[in-house]
Amino acid sequence: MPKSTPNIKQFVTDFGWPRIIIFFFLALLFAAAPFVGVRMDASISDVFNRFGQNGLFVLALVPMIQSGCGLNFGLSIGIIAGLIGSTLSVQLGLIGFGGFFGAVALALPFAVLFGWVYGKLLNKVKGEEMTIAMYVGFAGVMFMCIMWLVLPYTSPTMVWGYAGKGLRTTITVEGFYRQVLNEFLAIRIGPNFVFPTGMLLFDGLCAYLLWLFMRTKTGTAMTAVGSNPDYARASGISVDRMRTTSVIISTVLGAVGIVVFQQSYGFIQLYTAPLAMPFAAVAAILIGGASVNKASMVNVLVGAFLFQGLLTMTPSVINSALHTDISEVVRLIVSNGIIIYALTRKTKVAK
Amino acid sequence: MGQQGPILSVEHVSKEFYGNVVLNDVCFELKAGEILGLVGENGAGKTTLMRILFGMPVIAETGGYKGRICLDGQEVRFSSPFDALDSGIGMVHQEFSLIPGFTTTENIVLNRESMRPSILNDVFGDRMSVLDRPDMRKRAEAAIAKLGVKLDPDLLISEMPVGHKQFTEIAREITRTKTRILVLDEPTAVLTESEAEVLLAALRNIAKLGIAIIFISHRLREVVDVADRVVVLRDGLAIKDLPVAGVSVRDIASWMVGRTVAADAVAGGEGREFGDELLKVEGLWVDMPGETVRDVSFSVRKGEILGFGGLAGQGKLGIPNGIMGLYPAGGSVGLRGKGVPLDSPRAALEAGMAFVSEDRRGVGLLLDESLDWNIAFTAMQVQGAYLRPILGGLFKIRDEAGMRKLTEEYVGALDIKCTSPKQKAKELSGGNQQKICLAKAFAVKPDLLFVSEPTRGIDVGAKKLVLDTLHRYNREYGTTIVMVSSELEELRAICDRIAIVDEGRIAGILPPTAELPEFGLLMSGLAARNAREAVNA
Amino acid sequence: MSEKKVDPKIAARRLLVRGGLVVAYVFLVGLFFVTGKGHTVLVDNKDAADGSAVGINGALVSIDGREALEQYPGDRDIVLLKGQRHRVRIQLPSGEPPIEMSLALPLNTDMLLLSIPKLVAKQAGYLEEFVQRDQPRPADEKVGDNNAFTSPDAPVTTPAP
Amino acid sequence: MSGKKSLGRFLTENAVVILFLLITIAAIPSSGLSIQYILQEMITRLGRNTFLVLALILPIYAGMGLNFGMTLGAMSGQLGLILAINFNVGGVEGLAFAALLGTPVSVLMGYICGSVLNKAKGREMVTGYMLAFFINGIYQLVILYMMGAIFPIRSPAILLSRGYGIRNTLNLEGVRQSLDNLLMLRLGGYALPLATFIVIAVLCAFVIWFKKTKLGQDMRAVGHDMTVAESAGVPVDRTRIIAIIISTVLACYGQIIFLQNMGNMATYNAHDQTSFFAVAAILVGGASVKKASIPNVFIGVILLHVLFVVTPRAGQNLFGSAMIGEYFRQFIGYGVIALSLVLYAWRARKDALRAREGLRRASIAAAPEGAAK
Repeated sequence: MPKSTPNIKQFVTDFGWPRIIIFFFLALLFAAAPFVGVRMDASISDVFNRFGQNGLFVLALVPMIQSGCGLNFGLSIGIIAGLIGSTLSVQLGLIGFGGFFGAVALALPFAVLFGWVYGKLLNKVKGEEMTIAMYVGFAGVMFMCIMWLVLPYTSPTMVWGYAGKGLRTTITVEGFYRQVLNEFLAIRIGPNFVFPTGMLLFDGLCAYLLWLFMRTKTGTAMTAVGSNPDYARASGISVDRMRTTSVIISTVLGAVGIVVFQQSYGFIQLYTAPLAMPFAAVAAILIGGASVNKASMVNVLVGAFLFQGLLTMTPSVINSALHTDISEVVRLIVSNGIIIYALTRKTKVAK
Repeated sequence: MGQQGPILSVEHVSKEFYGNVVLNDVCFELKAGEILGLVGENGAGKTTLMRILFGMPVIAETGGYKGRICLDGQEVRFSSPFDALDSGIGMVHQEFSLIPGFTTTENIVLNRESMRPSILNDVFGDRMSVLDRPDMRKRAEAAIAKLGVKLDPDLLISEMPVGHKQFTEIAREITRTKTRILVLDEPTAVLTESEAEVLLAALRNIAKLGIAIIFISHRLREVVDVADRVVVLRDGLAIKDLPVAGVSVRDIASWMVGRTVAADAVAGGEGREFGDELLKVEGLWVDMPGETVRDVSFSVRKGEILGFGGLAGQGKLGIPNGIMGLYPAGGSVGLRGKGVPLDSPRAALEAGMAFVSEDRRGVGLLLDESLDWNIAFTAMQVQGAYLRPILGGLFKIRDEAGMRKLTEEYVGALDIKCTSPKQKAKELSGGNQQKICLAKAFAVKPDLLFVSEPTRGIDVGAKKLVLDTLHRYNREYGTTIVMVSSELEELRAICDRIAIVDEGRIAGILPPTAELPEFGLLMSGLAARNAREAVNA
Repeated sequence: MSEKKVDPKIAARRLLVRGGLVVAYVFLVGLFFVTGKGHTVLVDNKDAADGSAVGINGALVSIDGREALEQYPGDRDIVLLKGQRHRVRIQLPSGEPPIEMSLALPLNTDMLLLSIPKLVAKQAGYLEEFVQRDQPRPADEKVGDNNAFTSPDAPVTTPAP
Repeated sequence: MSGKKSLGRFLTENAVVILFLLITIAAIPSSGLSIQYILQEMITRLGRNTFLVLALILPIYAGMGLNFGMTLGAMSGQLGLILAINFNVGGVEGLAFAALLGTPVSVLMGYICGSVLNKAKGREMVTGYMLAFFINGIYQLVILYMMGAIFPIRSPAILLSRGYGIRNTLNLEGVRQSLDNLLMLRLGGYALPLATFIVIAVLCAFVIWFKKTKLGQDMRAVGHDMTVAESAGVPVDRTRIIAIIISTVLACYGQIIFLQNMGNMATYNAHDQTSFFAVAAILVGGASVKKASIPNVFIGVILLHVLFVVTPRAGQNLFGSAMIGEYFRQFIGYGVIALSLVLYAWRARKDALRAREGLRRASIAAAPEGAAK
C-alpha cells in the first residue's frame, strides 16, 4: 500500500552511498582544516567564490536533464558562445558593467543559434544523446580553436603581440569587466574573507528565472517530456520542440556562465580550455543528488557547493596533512566515480 | 496413434493471482502425436496455463500453483523455461523470437549449433569450438523437410515474409532432439489465409512424427480443421474437453463466451434516444504494432456509448489510438461534421476528444510526478487552464492552488485513495491510477471520450467503480463515450451498441442484448473468412 | 549450458592444460626476464688502482662479434648487452693471437665494469659491479597534467599576467 | 531507377569514408609533402596503430558500441612497460615481458569494465568513456604515489626526484622499435617492419577465426538482439564481459606495440587519446556503432593518418600556422566521431521507419483487395 513514511534506508538508497560518503568526507575536511593550519576564513571565502563562478554551469544542466536529453556533456557549445560574446565585448572596448552585460548580450544570439542547431542534432539521435553531445562539444571546441587563430580580431589586449594576429590563450579582462559582479556590494570581513555578493545575486537571479520558467506552461511541458514522452505526446505536446527549447536554454546558461566565470577569474581562457568544463559541472550536479533524468534546484545548490567545497578543501587540507599533491588524483577519482555511479544506476522504472 | 499413456497430463491445476482465481481445477491429457486445440477468450487462463507449463518465474513469484503437471506419469515442476525445454517442451511464441540479422539456419539452430572442438577448448572451454556450418545447414534442412514447407536455409529473417518466420520458429522447436510437445500460441494470427493452410498441413506432418501439439488459436475454423481434441477454457475452468469430430465452430464459439452470469448483463440496451451524429469515421487504417486496423468505418451519436470488443491483437485498440493521433493512421475522421486531422494528438484534443489509454503506465500517467500534475496537465497544455499571470502579466506560471483544488475535486468525485494531491502517481494502486487517468480526461471536459481497456489489471471493486463513473458521466453530463474492452460482459453492461473487431475490421455491430454465440461467432474469424470467400467467389 | 556436464576425462585434461598454461606463463616471464635483462658494461682500459695492470695501447675489443672498439689507455666505452652470456675477443697490438673468452654477467646487476688490462693480465676481479654515486638525473617535468578537471579548477588567486 | 537508389544508398552508407577521402586528397597537394614521404609515414603508422584499432572490433560485434573503455587496456600495457623498464628487460624479450605482465591486469580491467557496462546497457559508450577517466585516476594513484613508496622500484632512474612516483616521460630505450626492427624489410627506399605486420596479420586471422567459433556466434546473437539471445539460453552478460575482456587485452598489446614504435612514453598522458584515435580511425574506415570489419580498420588507419601527416604542413602552408593543422586534425577526429554517430542513429531511425512502412504495406496488402469496397 502506498505509505510514504520517510525511513532512513529508503533515503540512503535514493541518495546513494557515494554521495553520503562524499558529504562526510567534506565534513571531515572542514573539521580537520584548523589542525593542519589551513585558514578557515580564506577557505570559506574560496568556496563561495568558486560556487559563484561555477554555479551557472551546474544550473545549465537542469533543463536538458528535465527534458530527458540526459547530462549535457556538450555544455562547451554554450561556453563557446560565451567566449565569442566576451571576446567581442573586449574587442569593442566595453568596460565595467557595460563590458559584462555587453559580453552577455553579444553571446546570446550565438548561444541561441548554436543551441538550436545542437538541439536539432540531439533530436535525431534519441537514446544516444550523451555520447554524441560529448563529441559535438569536443569538435566544437576544436573548430573554435581554428577560428580563434583566423578570426580578424585586432584588440591588442587579445592578439598575440609578435604575430599580430590570432588570439592569445589567456586574455586578461583587467580593465574591462574583471570582478565587476564580485565587487558589487561585496562584503569583506578581515583580510582573508570576501563575500562576492554581486556574483551570487546574479547567479540567484538566473536560478530564479529558470525556476520561474520551469513553472510556466512550456516549462511544465518540458518536464513532462522528460518524465514520459509518450504521455506528453498524447497530451498534444511536440516532444522535439520541447527538447530543442531545453537545449537552447542550457546553451544560453552555459554562455552566461562562462562570462560570470571570467569576470571573477579575471581571464578569458580560449582554445582547449572549455574541453573539460562540462565534466566538472556534470560531476557537481550528480553529487548534488540529481540522476540522469531528474534534477532540481536543490541538486544544483547542494551539488555545486559540495563539489566546489571538495575542490577547495582537498588540496589545502590533504596536501598540508600528507605533504603531497595527491588531492588532484583524489578529485579525479571522486568526480569521475560519481559520474560512473550515476550512469550505472538503474533508471528507476516504477513497476 | 499407439495405445500408450499420455505424455502430458495436467491434473487439477489451480492458480490465483492476489486472490484472483485465474485457473480453477483444470485437467486434461495429451497423447503422443495428438493435436489439442486450446481455445478461450482473453483472460480465460490460456496464458497462465502455458506459463505454468513452462515454469515461468512469474508463477513462482506470485505464490506457485496447485495441482500437478506430469510428463510420462512423472510429476514435474520447472523452475525456468530452460528446464521445460530440456524436458522436451517447445514453444512458438506469438511475437517472433528470432534474430532478424541471422539466416534461417542460424535461427533454427540458435544456441544449439553444431560444433567441432578447437585446440582452445581445453583452455577457454567449449565455447571456443568452431561452428560446423555444413552440419548446421543439414540439420536446418532436415527440420524444414519435416515441416514439409519451402524455406531457404540461407535467407536472412529480416528479408522473409511473416509466414516464413513462423515456420522458422516451429522448425527451431522441432530440431531439439528431445522435443515431444510443441505449444503454438496463435501461430496463424499474422499469416495470410494460404500461409495458414500451409502451416496447418505442416502441423499435421509434425504430429505424424509423434510430437504432441497444443494449438492455441482464436480462429475456430482452424481448430476444427486441424485438432484431434479441443479444450475450451472459460473463466479459468476447462468447461469442455472432447474430440473435435462432430463439433461445429458455432458450438465452440458459444462454449467460449457463454457465461453463467450472463443473465444480469444487459443494462445498456434500454432503447435510449440519442442526439445527432457526433463522430464519423470512414476507411480508418492504423499502423499500431500488434493491433493493426485495416479498414474501419463507424459513427457515434451524441450521448451514446459505443463499445468495441474482440480478441486481443485484432485491432480494436488501434481504433482510438489512431483517431487520437498516437500511431500513424489514415482515413477520414469527422467530429460534428468537421474533419479532424490524424497524426496530431493536439488537433484531436483541441477538437474536443479525450482518450484514456489502455497503456496506463506507458502513456496514461506521469508516474514520477504528482497527482495534480497528472490530472491538470492536459487541460493546461491544450486549453491554457490552471495558469496564473505573474510580474504584471509578463509570464504565466502554474496555478498550483487551482490544480490542487481540481485534484481534490476529482479525488472526492471518483473516490481516489491517496495521501495528498502531491503524492506521486506511481505510488497509487492500479485502480486508483485508472481513476487518475479518467480524471485527466474529464478535466478537459471532452465532448467525446475514448476509453480503452478501462478495467484491465484492476481489482473487482475498482472495476465496478470505474464502470459506474463512466455510466454516471454519460447520464449526468451527456458525455459521449467510445469504450474499447476485451471483456464482453462489461461492454454489455454499459454500452448501447457493441462492435466486434476482427482482423482489423468491424466484423459486425450488435445490440448488447444479442445472444452470446452471436458475439462468439463474430470473434472467431469466421465472419472475416466468409467475407473473403464472398469476395473471392 | 553444455559446460555443466563435461566428461570427467576431459575435465581432467582441461585442468592439466590450464595448469600447464599457468606454469608456462610463469616460465615465460622468467625466461624473458633472464634473456631480455639488459646490462650496461663499461669497457675500461685504465690502469688498475694498485698499479697491478696498466692500460694497453691500441687494443681492439669486440663483444659478441660486434664492431671492435679501439682502445687506448684511459679509454672507457659503454656497451649495452642483453642476456648474461657473452663472448669477448681482444686483439692486442702486439700481434699475438687474440684472446677469446666467455663472460658471464650476474643477473641482478645493471652496470658492470670490465677492466681490459686486468682481463689481459688474467687477474681476478676484471669484472665488477659498478655503482654510480650521485647519479645525475634530469629535472622533473610537470607531472600529471590531466585534461579533465584541471583547467576549470585553476587557482582562484589571480596568476601574474 | 533502382540503380540510382542503390547509388544513393551507397553514398549515404559510405558518407564518412568518401568525405574523408575528399578532404585528404584536397590536403595532400597543399602540404607539399612528397608521395614517398607520405607512403613511408603510412607504413610506419599502419604498424603502430592497426593493432589498437583492431581491438575495437569484438565489442562492436557484441553490440556494445565503440569500446571507449579500451583505454583501460592501454593503461595495463603501460604498467607492463614500466615494469619492463624497471627491471631493465629490453628488446623483443622486454616487449613480451611487458605484455605478459600486462595480461592479467588487463583481464581484470576488462572484467571490471564489462561488469560496469552491463549495468549501463544502452549507454555503454558514454559510460566506457567516463570509466576510462575514473580508472585513469586510480592509475595515477598507483603510478604517481604508490610506486616507489609502497611498491618498491628497482631503478631509481625512472623515479621522480622526490623518491616516489614515476617520471613524467619514460625513455623506452631498451625496447625502442625492437619489434619493428626484428624483421625490417627494406624495399626500394621503404622500410617495412615485417614482424609488426606479422603480429597484426596473426591478430586479423584470430579475429576471422574467432567469428566462426561458438563464442563468436553468441556474440553476434547478443549484438543483434539481447532478449532473443537470452531466451535462447545464451549467457548474455557473460558474453558481453568476455567481448570487453578480449578487447581490453588486445588494447594492452596494442599500446605496447604503439609505444615501442614511439620510443618513449608520457607516463600520465600516453593513454589519454588512445581510444579517441582508435575510434576515429575505425569510423573513418566506414565502420559504425553496430558494424565493423577488418577492411574498415585498415582503410581507417590509412585515411586518418595520412590526414594527420599532411594537415600540420598544409595548415602551415595555407595559413602560416602549424597550430591550425594541429587543431584541424583534432577537430576532424572529434568531428568524425560525432558525425558518424549521428549518421548512424539517423540511418537506424530511417531504417526502422522503412521497415514499418513495409510492414504496413504488407499488412494492408494482406487484406483482400475487394473488402475495401
